[in-house]
Amino acid sequence: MASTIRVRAIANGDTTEVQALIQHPMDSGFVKDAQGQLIPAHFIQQLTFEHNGKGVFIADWGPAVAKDPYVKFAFKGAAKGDELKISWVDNKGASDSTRAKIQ
Amino acid sequence: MRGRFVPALFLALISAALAAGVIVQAATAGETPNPAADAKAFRDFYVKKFPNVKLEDFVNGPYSLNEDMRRQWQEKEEFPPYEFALESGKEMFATPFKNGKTYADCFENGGIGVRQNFPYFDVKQGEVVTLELALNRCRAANGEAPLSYVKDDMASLTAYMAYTSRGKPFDIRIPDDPRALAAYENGKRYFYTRRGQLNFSCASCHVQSPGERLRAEILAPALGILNAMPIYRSEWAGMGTISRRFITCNSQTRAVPEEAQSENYRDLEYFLSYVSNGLPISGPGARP
Amino acid sequence: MTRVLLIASLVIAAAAPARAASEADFKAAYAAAEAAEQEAGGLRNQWITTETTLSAAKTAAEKGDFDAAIASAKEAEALAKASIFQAASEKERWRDAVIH
Amino acid sequence: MSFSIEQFSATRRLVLQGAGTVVLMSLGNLVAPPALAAANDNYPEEAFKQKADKDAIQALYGRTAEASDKVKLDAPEIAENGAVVPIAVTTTLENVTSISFLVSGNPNALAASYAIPSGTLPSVSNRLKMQQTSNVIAIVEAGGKLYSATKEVKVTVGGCGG
Repeated sequence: MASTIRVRAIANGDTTEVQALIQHPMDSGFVKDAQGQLIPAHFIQQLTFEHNGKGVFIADWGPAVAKDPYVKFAFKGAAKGDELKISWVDNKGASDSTRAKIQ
Repeated sequence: MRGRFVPALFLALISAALAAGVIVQAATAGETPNPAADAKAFRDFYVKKFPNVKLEDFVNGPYSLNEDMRRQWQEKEEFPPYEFALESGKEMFATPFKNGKTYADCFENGGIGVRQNFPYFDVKQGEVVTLELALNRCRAANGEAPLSYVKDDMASLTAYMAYTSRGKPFDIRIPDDPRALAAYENGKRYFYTRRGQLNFSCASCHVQSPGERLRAEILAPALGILNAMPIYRSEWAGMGTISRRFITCNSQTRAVPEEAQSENYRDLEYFLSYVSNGLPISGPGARP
Repeated sequence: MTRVLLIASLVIAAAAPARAASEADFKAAYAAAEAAEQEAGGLRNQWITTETTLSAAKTAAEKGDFDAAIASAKEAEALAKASIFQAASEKERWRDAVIH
Repeated sequence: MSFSIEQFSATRRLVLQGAGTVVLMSLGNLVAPPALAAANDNYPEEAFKQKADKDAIQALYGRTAEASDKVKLDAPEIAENGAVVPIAVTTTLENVTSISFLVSGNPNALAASYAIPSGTLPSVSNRLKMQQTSNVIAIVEAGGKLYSATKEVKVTVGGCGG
């Protein structure tokens, strides 16, 4: 199935700006559904960005991160054409990952 | 002195006529409907009320009227939440029906860059046809079950079609057909009619108090209010079609909403789109 | 003496059917409210509050609390009538709000 | 900023067409490879369980933070919607190793915590959920010390409540 991770990585000079949007409900466990039942907590706990096998950005997330989460950061030491590996794992043990070429 | 009597007399006459059940509709309707004049007056009203908002910026609704909200919108637009709907819409649009045809076969120019012409008045059917109605009619014509007007699939399709029309100005036509004029007028009537226990009309919020706060939200101007449709609303944490928006707006005033794509809703969309002619399509949009 | 008997019988007459009559009263009040809401429906101008009040009346009646049920039914009828009045008055008044 | 259509749709095309721009090769649902499992071990479970922001900071970093104007916290005055509140932080402090965001008014204060390896710039943007009007706190760990910035964000529902 298509990846749940959308990434945009753009290099200008030595700095690469990375934006990611991930398709995930990020249920906090505090919200009730239409029938008044609590929707169980279901959220991404860890999101990792790796370049050449080295972690460049690791996010530890709680249930307060918005649905379809977005994050933006920048790092040095990569060049156009390099590859970024992005992966996440959630509190139910589900996971997904993808690779993106830096533009 | 004489002048004062005439209106009193006139009023007595009118109420008498009404009481006698004589339809005085035409007489009190005043001038015959003139959509072009309406559209001009509509646009001038907002340009005068918000002199420092550029005309095409009205399509950004609340974000054209409040700086704090605009910054939050610009941040969302960096990587907008409707991205997923847009992609699934593009995929759905290209996926052939069981009979091999696709949506492209139902629309001129393959459905690409045509959103700004909807809704249009279908002279054969004698009714306003909106993009959502056309999509479901296309499905029916190809033996497929219709999509819900308020659920994600329809919103994904209209999101993709809107995206292909981004920047194109609304181009809504009223053909020389009394039924088209009547549909336009009906939409206008609906827009200005108060309803619900809170006794609001669409105009109460979007004409009398755009830019005002409604708790967390800023009311959007009616000019260009449909240009960004369909919208991803943080409130719904999901996509919403024009049908879904009209239904929720009605329930906000505690009026029982009509069924999606009812005649009133389609005429309302016809009126709102016509008076926004010339403003660019900016859908799909992100809203609070 | 006869006057006393008369008053006594009146009181008994009034009290006895009170239990049964309120069910019938509820049905009548509810029917009136529903008719008014139907009429509002014909004008495509119903209110959500009317419908919630009508269902409150029904649930109260199901619980046997006919006093509350009748009160809600009457309120629902008033709401429905108000929405009918709103539709009638707005029939022409909407023109006053039009941007010229 | 005027609404410039060209620049606007250019960025969208960037994502959408993907031809020669961002090539997305999905590895699908990986069964948690070892690298992932390892990363999961140091997930600060305790810190995310804390109710109050002070306790969460203590659990996460083992010390308290001092306010510093070198930490620039960007958050809206009134959130357009508590479900999606754009919050960002940037700092001029040197050798930053970690950045965290806390929302005091949420059931659990700690919202997100980011490891900033050397070579990564000390600035993060993200979108958080806020239950009610509350202080948002950004924490920056730099050179072994903790610095913070705080801003109140008003949160309420929208609409006239049908």
